[in-house]
Amino acid sequence: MSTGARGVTDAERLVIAAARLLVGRRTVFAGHGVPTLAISLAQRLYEPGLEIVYESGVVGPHPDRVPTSISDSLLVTGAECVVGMPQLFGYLIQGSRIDVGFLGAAQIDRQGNLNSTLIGGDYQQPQTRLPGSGGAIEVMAHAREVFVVIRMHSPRSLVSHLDFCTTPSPARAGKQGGSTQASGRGVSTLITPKGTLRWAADRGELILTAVARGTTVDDVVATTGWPLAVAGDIVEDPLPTVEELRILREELDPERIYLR
Amino acid sequence: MSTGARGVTDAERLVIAAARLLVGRRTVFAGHGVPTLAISLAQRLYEPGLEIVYESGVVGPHPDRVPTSISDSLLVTGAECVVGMPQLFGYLIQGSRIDVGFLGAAQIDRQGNLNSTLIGGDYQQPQTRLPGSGGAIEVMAHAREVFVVIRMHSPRSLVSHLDFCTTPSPARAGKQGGSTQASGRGVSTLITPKGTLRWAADRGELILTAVARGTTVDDVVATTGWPLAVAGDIVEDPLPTVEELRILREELDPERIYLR
Amino acid sequence: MIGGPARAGRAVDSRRPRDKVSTLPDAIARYVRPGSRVALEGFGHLVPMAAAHEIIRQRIADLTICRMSCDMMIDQLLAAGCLRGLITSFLGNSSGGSLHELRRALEGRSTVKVELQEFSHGGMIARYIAGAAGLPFYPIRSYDDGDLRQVNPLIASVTDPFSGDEICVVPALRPDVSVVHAQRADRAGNVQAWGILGVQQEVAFAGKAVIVTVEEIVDDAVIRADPNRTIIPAQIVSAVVPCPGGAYPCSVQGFYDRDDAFFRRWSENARDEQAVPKWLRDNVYELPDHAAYLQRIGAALDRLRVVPAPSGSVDYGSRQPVSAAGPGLVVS
Amino acid sequence: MIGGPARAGRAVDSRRPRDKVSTLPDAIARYVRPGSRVALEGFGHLVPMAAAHEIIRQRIADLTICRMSCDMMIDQLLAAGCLRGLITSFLGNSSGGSLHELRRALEGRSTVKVELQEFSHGGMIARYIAGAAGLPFYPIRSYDDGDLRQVNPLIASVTDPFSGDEICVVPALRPDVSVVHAQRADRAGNVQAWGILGVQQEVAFAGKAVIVTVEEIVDDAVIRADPNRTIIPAQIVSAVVPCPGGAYPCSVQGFYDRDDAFFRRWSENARDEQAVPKWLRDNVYELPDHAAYLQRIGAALDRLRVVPAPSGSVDYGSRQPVSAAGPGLVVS
Repeated sequence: MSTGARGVTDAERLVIAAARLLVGRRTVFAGHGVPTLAISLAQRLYEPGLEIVYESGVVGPHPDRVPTSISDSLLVTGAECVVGMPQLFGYLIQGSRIDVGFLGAAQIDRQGNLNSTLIGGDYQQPQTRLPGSGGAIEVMAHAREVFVVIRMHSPRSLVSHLDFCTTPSPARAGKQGGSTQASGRGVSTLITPKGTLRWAADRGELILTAVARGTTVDDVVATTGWPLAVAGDIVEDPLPTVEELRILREELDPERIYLR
Repeated sequence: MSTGARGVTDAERLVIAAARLLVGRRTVFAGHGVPTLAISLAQRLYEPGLEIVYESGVVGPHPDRVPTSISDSLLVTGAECVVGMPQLFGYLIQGSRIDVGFLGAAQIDRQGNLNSTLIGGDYQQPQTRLPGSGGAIEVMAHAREVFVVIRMHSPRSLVSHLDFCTTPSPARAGKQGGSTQASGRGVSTLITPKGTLRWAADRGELILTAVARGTTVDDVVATTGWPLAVAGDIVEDPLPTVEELRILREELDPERIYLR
Repeated sequence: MIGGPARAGRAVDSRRPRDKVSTLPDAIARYVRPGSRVALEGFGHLVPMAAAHEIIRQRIADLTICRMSCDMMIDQLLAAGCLRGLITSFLGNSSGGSLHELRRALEGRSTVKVELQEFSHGGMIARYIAGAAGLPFYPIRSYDDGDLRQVNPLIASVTDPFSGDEICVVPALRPDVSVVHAQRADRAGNVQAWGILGVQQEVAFAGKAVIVTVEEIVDDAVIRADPNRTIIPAQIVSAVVPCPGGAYPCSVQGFYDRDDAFFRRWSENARDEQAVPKWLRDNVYELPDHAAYLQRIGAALDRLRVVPAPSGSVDYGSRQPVSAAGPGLVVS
Repeated sequence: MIGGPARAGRAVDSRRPRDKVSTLPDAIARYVRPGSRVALEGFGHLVPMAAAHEIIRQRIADLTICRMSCDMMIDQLLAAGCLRGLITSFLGNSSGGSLHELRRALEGRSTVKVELQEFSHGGMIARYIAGAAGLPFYPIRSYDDGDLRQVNPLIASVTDPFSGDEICVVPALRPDVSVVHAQRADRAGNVQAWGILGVQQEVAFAGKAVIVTVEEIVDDAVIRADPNRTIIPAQIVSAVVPCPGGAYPCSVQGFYDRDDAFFRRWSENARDEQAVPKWLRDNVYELPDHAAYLQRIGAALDRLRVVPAPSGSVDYGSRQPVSAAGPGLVVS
C-alpha cells in the first residue's frame, strides 16, 4: 500500500475524496467498505443532514460505531425506518429517490460501465468469477448520480473493454430518461488512488480532473487502459486536512477494518 | 320482509344457508353484511377453524362482537395478522390463497357474471349509479369458488342480460386457468331468499338445486329472468335449526344490524 | 463538464429543512393547487378527513381526486366545487349507503359534471404501486372480460413473453400530492401507523409531494425505538401536520373508533341536495379550523374513545455498546 | 354438478391441523425432496442456516437453491453434493470475501457443475413478487444494455402500451419450498419478524410450501397483541420449527449479532478444497442436530449476545368492550 503526503494511505485518500464529494448531496445509497466510512466522515464534517439508505433496507441509521457490514444489527437499532427489499428497490431506488449511489467494481470503462462478474475466460467458464451485480444494476440505473470507487488504478481495472458488462451506465447508449429506461445520469465521478475522473457530458466519457499528491498526470494517463483525456482546469487534490485524518483514524475506524 | 317457516326472515335464511355452505372450506374472504354474519355462524357451529380474510387486510380476526363494517377496529384488535392492500390483493387474492369469496350484486346472469355498477341508462349517464367493483373483480377472478348472495329474487336481479358487466365470472368465456387469466372457478353457488342455485359444469350455467320453505319451484322459475333449469335432485331447504336461529338472533346480531 | 471536486473543510448544509411540521392550512395552501391531482387515501381507517375539509375551506377548484374507496368526503368536495375528476374503485359511502351528491352528478341530475376514471380496488392498488416504483404500468390478472375495460381506455394489455398470452395492465398513477393520516410522526416526517394500512405507504411513495396529518407528533426517540413501524420515511414527506381527530368520522386504531351512525346519517341526509351545502356551511366554512369542528361535535367523539390494548414491546438490541467493546464514538 | 347444499347441524372440522410445530429434521424431510427448487432467504439477517445444515445432514440431492445474496451456506451445500442449480444475484460470501467452493465449480476447477441462473437483486425481488402475486412476470426498468441479458434468456421484454417503449421483464419464481428464519411465531405459524426483513414475506408467499424456523414459539396472545408485526400469516405456513440460534453466523435482531470473524475465516479456509468437507464432517455430519452444533461453538455465540433495546408499545385499542356497550358475546 503506497503512502503519499502526510503518510496518507490509498484507502484514506479514497475515503476522504468521496466524503468531500458528498457536499451538497442529500440522499445517499451506501455500500459496504469505503462508502460506509466516507458517508460517516461527511456526516461528521460536511453534511450532518445526509440521509442514508443501506442496501439492507435501513433508512436513516444512527449507529453508535461504524458498522462492520451493511446488514450489521447496529444499523437497525435506533434507525428511523427499516423497509423490505421490495420497497427499497421498487420505491426508493427505481422510484428515483436516491441522489447518490456508491458502487465499486473490478473494471470500469471510459463510459462508466462496470464489471463485477468475471475476469478472463467467458461467462460459461470464467478465469476468475466475481460476485456479480447484487443491487448495482438498479443503483446505477436510478441513482441521480453514481460515485465509483476503484481501489487499484491500473490498465487492468480502468479498461478499454470490459471482460463483462455487469452494470451498464445509463449514459452508455444515450438511453437515460423515458418511463421504461434508467432514470439516473450514471457515473458522475470515479475515485481511484491516483486521482479523480469526472463525467464530461460534451465528450461522453470520463476525464481526469484531479491527480493525487505524489502522482503525475503522465503516470495516471499511462496506467489507464483507454486514452485518457485530461481536463483543461485539472488540479492537484487538496491535501487531507488534519481534522479529516484524525476523525478517520482515531474515531471512525480505529481498528482499521476498512482502512486495511 | 317475508317470513317463512318458524318466522324465519329472508335475511336469516340467507345467512344460515351461506353458513352451511362453509362446511369443508378453509380460507374465506369476507365482505360486509350477510357474509360477516354467515362466517360467524359457521365458525360457531360448523367450522371453528375457518380462516377469515377481510378486504381491509385483516387476516385471522378474533372480534369480541360481530363487526359493524369491514374496517371496524374490532377486527384489528387481537387479530393474527394485518397486511396492506398490495399484499392482500397481490399475495392473498391474486396469489390464489382464498378458497371462498363472498360477493353481492344488484344483478347476476345465468353464467354468474355480476353487475354492481349501474341500473338503466348507460355508463356515461346511468339511471341509477351503484358503487362499482370495489374488490369484486379480483375476488371473482381468483377465489377458488365464489358464493353470491342476492337479497331480492326477481327478474330484475336475476337477469338474462346485465345492464353492465362489472364482474365477469371466469366461467364466462372458458378463460379460467393459464398464467395470465383468472385462476378461480367463478360462482359455484347463488343464494337468494327463494332458493339456492349452483353451477352445473355440464350445462355451463347456474341451475336451481334447492327451494326455500314456503316457495315453489314454479315461483322461483317465474321470478328468474332467464329460463331457469332445475336440478333432477332438487330438494327443499332444510329448516333452520333452533340452534342456528338462537345463535344468530340472540348472540350474533341481537341489535339486528345486519338482519334488518 | 460538472464542476471540480468539492473544496475540503467547507461545512455546508444544503438539505431541505429537517423539521417539516406545518399547520394544516399552510400545508394545503402550499401543496394543493387548483387543478392538482390529489390522492386522499385511507381504507376506512387513517382517512385524511380534516385535510379534505381544509381543501374545501380554501375553495381550491378543479381537483382530480384519487381515492380507492369513496365516502362522504367525496360528496363534500363535490358540493364545494373542488372536485372535477375522480379516480376511484368504489363509489359508495364506505359501507354506509349511497353518495347522493355524487350520484346526482353522475346520473345527470345536477349541473355539475364529474370526469370519472374507474377501476377495481386491484387496479387502483396496481396503479399506485407502479407510481411508487417508477414503473410505467403494472400487470393485473383480471379485467379481461368485463365491461369496465370497454369504458376505460386506460385498461390495456401486453403479451406475456413467457407464455404468449395476453395480460391486462394499468398505467402508473402519480398524484401531484398524496395526503394520508397516521397515528404519529416525528418532526422530520418519519411516519408510523398500525391497524389497517390500506395503500398508505404506496400512495405516499407515488406522490410528487406528500402531506401527512397525524394524531400526534412524537419525539425522535419514540420513532427510532421501533424503526420497522415507520411506513413512510422522512425523505419523501413534504409536510407533517399535527391533527388530532383528523380522521373522524373514520377510525384511528388506538385513538378513536368509527362513527357508523354518522355514515348512515350522511347517506340519508344527502338525498336532499340542499342538505350538503348547509352541512358544509355549518361544519367547514363557518368554522376556522378542524379543532373548532371537533369542539362542535365533542360528544360524538367522546362516545368513540377506545379502551387500551397494548402491543407489547420487542427487542431491537444489537451488540455490546462501545464502552464494553473498546474505543469508538457516536457517529451520528 | 357439484353436490347439494351441506347438511345442517353437522359440525365438521376439515381444515389442515392448526398446530404446525415440527422438528427441523421432520420439516426438511417432509417438504424438501431430491430435485426440489428450494429458496433459502434472509438478507444477512434471519438466514435459515440451521435448515441448510439439516438439508446437508439428510443428503438431499439435485436441489436448485434460490438465494439472492449468497454466503458460506452455498459453499457448504455445494460441497455436500446437495446443490445442482443456483438462482441468485450475488455470488460472494456476503461481505466476507469469496466463496471458493463455488468459484472452483464455476471456474471449471472441480468436477462439480452448477447450473447458474443469474440476476441482479432487483431482478430476484421482482421474480419473488411475481411468484407471490400470481403474476406471470414482473417489469423492471433496468437490464436493457448489460451483458447479463445476453447470457440469461429469462430476461425478456414487453412493449409498454402507454409509451410504446420496451421494458424488461423477468418471470415469476415459485420455489417448491421457501425456508426463512424469524424471531418468533405462534404454533399455527403466524410469523413475526423485525429488523432487516429482506424478501422474507415475498419468498414465503411465492413458495408452494413454507418452512419457518424461529428463535422461539410464543403464545397466541403475544402474536395477537401486535398483528401488524406478523409478516407471514399462518394460512400459508406448512411447518414452524423452534430453532434457537438457527441463523448463526448471521444475526437475529434482539437475539444475537453476526459473527463477522466466522465469515472472514470461511473465505480464507475454503481456499483449501479439503477444508470444506472436513468442516461439514465436524460440524454437520458428525453432529446429531443444530443444538449440538451450537453447543460446539458455544463461546462464539456468547460473544454475540446483544444488549436490550426495547421497541416500546403501541395501542391497538378498539371500542368499549361488550360489557360496557350492552349484550353480546365472544364470536371466536
